[in-house]
Amino acid sequence: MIVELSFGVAAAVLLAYALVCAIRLGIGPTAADRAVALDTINTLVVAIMVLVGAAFDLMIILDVALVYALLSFVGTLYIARYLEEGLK
Amino acid sequence: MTLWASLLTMSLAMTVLAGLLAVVLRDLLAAALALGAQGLFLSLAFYLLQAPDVAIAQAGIGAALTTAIFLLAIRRTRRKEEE
Amino acid sequence: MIGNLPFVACMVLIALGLWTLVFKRNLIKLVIGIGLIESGVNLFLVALGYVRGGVPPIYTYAPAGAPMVLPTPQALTLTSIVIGLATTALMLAFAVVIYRHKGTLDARKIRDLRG
Amino acid sequence: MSRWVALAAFLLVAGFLLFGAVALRPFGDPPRTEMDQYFNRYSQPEVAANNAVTAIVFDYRGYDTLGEATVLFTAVTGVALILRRLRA
Amino acid sequence: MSALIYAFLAIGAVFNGLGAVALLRFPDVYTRIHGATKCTTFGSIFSILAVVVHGAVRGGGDGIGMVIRAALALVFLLLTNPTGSHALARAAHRAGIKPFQAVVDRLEERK
Amino acid sequence: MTVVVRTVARVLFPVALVFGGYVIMHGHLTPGGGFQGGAVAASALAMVLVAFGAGRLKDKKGLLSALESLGGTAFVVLGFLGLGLTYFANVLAGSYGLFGRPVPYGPNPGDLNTAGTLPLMNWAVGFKVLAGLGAAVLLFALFGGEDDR
Amino acid sequence: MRRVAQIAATFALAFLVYLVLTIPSGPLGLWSLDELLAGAVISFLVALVSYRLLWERGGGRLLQPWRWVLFLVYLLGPFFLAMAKANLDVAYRVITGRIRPGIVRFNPGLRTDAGRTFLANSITLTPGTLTLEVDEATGDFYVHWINVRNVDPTPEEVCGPFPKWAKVVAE
Amino acid sequence: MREALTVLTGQGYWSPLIWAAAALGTFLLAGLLWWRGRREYKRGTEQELPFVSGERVENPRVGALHLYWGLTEALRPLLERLRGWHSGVVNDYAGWFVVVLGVVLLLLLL
Amino acid sequence: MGAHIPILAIAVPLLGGFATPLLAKLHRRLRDLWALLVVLFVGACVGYVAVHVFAQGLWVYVLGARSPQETLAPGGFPIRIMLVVDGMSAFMGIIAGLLALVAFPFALKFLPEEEGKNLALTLGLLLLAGILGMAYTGDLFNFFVFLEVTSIAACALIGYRTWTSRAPEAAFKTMLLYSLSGLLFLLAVALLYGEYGALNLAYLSAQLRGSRVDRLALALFLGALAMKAAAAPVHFWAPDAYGEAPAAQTLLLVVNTQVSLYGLWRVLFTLYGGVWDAGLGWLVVAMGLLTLVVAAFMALLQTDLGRLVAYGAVSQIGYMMLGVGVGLATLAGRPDYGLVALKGGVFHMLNDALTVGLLFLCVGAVEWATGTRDLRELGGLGHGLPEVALCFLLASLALAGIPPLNGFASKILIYEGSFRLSPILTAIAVLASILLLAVYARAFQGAFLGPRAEVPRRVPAVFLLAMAVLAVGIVVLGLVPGFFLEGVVTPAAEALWRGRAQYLAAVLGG
Repeated sequence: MIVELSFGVAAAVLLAYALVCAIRLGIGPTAADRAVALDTINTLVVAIMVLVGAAFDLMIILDVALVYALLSFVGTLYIARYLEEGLK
Repeated sequence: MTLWASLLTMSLAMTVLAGLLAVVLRDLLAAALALGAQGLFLSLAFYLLQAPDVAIAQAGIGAALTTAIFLLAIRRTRRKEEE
Repeated sequence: MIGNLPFVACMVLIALGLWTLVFKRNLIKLVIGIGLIESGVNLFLVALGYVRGGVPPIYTYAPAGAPMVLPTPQALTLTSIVIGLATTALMLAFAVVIYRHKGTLDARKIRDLRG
Repeated sequence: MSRWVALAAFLLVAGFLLFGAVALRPFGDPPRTEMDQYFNRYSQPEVAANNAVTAIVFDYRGYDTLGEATVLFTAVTGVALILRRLRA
Repeated sequence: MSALIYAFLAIGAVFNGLGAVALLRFPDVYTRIHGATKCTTFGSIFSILAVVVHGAVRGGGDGIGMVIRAALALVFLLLTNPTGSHALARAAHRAGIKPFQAVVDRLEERK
Repeated sequence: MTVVVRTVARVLFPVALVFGGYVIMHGHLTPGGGFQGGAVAASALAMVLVAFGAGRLKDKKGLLSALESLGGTAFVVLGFLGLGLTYFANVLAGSYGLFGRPVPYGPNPGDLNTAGTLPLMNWAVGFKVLAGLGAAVLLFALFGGEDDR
Repeated sequence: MRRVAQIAATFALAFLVYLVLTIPSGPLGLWSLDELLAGAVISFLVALVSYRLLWERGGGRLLQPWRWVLFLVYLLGPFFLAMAKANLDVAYRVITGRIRPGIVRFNPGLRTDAGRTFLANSITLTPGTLTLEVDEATGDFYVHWINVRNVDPTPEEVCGPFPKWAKVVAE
Repeated sequence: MREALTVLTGQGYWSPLIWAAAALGTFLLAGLLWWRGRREYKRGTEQELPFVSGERVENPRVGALHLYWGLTEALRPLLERLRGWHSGVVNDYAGWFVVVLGVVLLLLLL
Repeated sequence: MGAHIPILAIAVPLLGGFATPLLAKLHRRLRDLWALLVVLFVGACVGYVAVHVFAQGLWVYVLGARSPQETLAPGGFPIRIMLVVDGMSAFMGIIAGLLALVAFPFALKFLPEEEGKNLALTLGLLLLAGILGMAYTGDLFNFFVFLEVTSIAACALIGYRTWTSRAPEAAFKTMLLYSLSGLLFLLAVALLYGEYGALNLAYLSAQLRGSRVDRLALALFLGALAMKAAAAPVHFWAPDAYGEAPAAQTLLLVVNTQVSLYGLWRVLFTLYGGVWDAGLGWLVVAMGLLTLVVAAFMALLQTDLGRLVAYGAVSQIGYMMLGVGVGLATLAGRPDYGLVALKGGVFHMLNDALTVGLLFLCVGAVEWATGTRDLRELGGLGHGLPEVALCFLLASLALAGIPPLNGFASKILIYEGSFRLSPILTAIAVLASILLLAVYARAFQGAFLGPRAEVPRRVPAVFLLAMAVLAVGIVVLGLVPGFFLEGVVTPAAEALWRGRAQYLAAVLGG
């Protein structure tokens, strides 16, 4: 059980890091900075989901992390694509 | 149990925080990004509330498609909010 | 433990969305406000379904004997999420067309229909 | 309408919503769960689906799902209608 | 085996933290991408590896499923993260953000 | 987008589609179902859209809308299937036929061949959501292009 | 004929992914018959939809199995080492704040899309470098280098042995 | 038949047939008058022009907008206030909704 | 098949909507024929349902149950979605079917043949299905889903004329407010679910205790549905939407508004019937009066014919709210005048559908013929379009409550009932009626009287046929009101008035 608990603690630590990244999301002077922060948060959240899944000891809910790992990429691509146009 | 509660509290707090950012940021692109982050943390909150079905739906729809549609719409309009 | 904090968080999200709707002037911002209310309501539904110490209501590989969280709100939330996306898409389509006609997204300038 | 009236009304509504959140039954401890217990108990024998949520979405409340599919279809039709190519 | 898991978790936590700090401390977008992408990818790899090890140790249908899913998540991360940050960096450059105190900018010269 | 993004998208596209198919197919066993899987697959379409430009999928608009209509029609018709009893009755569950194997109560490893009409409905909704969301993103991307008006 | 082969290869990839996803499912080895059938149908549909995209610029060659073995070797060997080094490097720079950034250009001489992608992703994940742009016509790489040691570097200076690996694994 | 034709209102009843008969009578009377005047009406003469205080005006039509000029003028403050409510700004509409919600909440919960 | 009629009335238009784009790919005529067939089928279904319900009482249809005992779980709580058709629902179904039967042939001719026509027909069918779904359902969440179906379909139809700048504007505003109201409705449903763990309307109604959370939910229901039904301080979207939608689709929008009003009645009378509060009735009455007066005065200021008619339509909502609100306010003592007013309010829904529908069709015909709706440019159309002028006159007289027409028959009931409650209400209502008469006289004078004007385009026979159907309805309802009052309106009104116990008994058994 102590292993599961350690997974939970690690997830909590990563979530705190995500909070730090959210600061960059808030202050980031350019939209690109914010996008980078979002990308970082995405990675962190995938890790958190995997860790929490292990902490719950439920294998099936790791599917969510898989979906997220795949789909956050799409979101990032869209952001990059329309950041690049500079918009108006 | 308390660990779970602190995880949930943090993810909820960040959901609200990202929502606040989505409201206050004047740059619409940034606001859309903040909305994406909000959906992401919401998905995490669903995950922690033992709702993996909803979390997958929120991840798929909130992370990729909503962001995509918002960005496509912002591309066709004006990026800065005029005041 | 954490009391009704999740419910409070949902209501704060809803209030944020209402604030956006009342005080923000940009049409896309208004759509974001609707999205916030939407996510607040979804979170509220899912939080209503949580049972302390519960596992997801899926029997495949579920630990035997554990209490399961309530499945109905999750089903409702699924429906609600898709409805929210549909609403958002339609409203953004309107915003795009309005911008095409008027060249602005300021709600105070989009008022041909008044009186 | 004056900004202040709107502000006051908004504060009022927000206060009532928060009050509702606090006055609601405690989190994690639903008082009335007959319907959900039924679903959790009988979705396997009746519907033969391990996932109770899917059993609800497509069987017990399949009609809602029909409505939801209709909403999506309607919205996509609406988007196609709004963003259609216009007459010359 | 649990020592290995703890070590992996600790490494993951440290590097993810570095990534977060880098995101805050570095002066411009490109350096932030450097810090954030590399460190969080590396850290997440270790965090997920811990889960993989845990699943392998645990065994049974659940354990194998956990290993498979965590490993797949790892593969997706390795595939998508550098691509995503590459796309973001390129977009930032195209959007006209100058690198901070750059000694040379060949890409700008190309245009 | 650059060659890097495009190549990764090329590889990820079938993977994401298969993953969406997996999520739809296992809707009655693991988290997921028609909506989630459809959303994943639609995101795969959106990825192709953004990596290769909207022009790549331009001629697929009619196909997507037809697919969406078909999915919706299939869903309604599957509802009619139960009309001997009531609308939406799950007549296939427990019949030992297609998807008809009964399931005992309690945790079990799960078997694809269960749940009656549910997998079929999952597929109908999955195609519908895939086509619908894909069409919505595509319409947004195509609107206001040089070919408009 | 060529098309059939392409579809078959795509089908193999898709089916592999599906099989991996459904590993602990039943009596037939690791899988049950239902899973195999459903996976075959899904993979076939996916292959029909996506083979053209996958093979369009020779990307399908990535499906050859020996490349995968090489890729694994690469991943666990040089790449992992470089990545660890990269992270220590970034840690150092985060703490000290000592950076000398710049965008440099070099040409590793890779010709295929796959090879370029491979190299670009490797570069992005390893010491102090970040791919900004790949010129499709010339094969030039534009790389943001956090610690510029040479304004006009050779490929080895920037990314060590990676181009060679890229040639072996992906071309 | 009688039930079908009447509306019982609790206090009394109302039968549209009587009204219909009365209306028919009125129409007949009006038709009679119209028909009497018709004989003296000649096309293409001065009779076709409307009578505007004996003046000859170019466009003799009274615009529909000015039909109740006096009334609208008298009620101007009220009408201006009403028009101001329909400002066309969607935020105001949402704000009205919030106001209504607040009032209803106050009435119901206090 | 007879047992499945209520669900077929909803499922068939859905199927029609899904299949219409496919059929349109095959052939244009086939699509038109298909749409007409679906609408005819729906009309037959709602007629059958109404006859059945009026003769034999409530009709409960459980979806997805494999055997009758699966209807209710052992504890006596309903687990599946059910359709519960009582008199009021059947009445709403009749209105929807009637207007759809008129609107679709009109729309087939009215909408220009272009890319958007397929989609508009699809949306029309889906809107019809959503309206019937709202009217027939006995489940709160299901009500929400169909509320959203109608919201989205209605707004997409409002935005049909994307080549003008006004239509997307109206559609955006409407959509924003609709989705806000939908979300708050969902919040209220969630609150009730959190308290009682159920979604079935009858079960919740039996369980409600009137706690503070219940009242919060009630307030949210009231606000959300009042918004969707265009009651006074939140009616702002309605004139925009009615004015800008294509005329044929406006008919469906009118039904959409009415069915939201029906939802409000359902919530107030059935769901909260056990814990209700007389003040609530007064609140509804106050909103109704405000709607009446504000809309009538605003109509006085309009220069756009469509918008003017739209404000007139909004003011009719006030009459319905007044009538039913008086009934609600007197529900406790159950004096008979409360029922009279309630009957009047319910009857007025039917009359409003006919008359406002006819007015919008007239506006559509005028726009078709001349290409404009601006009263400053119109005039003298009575010479070229005598039939349209006659219909407009008839409808506006009926709407203003001139005696031998149907508007008066319902208004006198409302007047009688409200007079016994408080004469001031009646006085205000009569004044508003007079104001409306003045407004419509002005509109008639502006558009149809005056020197002969050129009519560039002939009005097709289908238009005239559709208008004639509604006009005949107006006259017949005016001349033999008692027939409809006894046959159709009284069962509907009594379903609200005393029907709660029967409703609960029919669903929950015993």
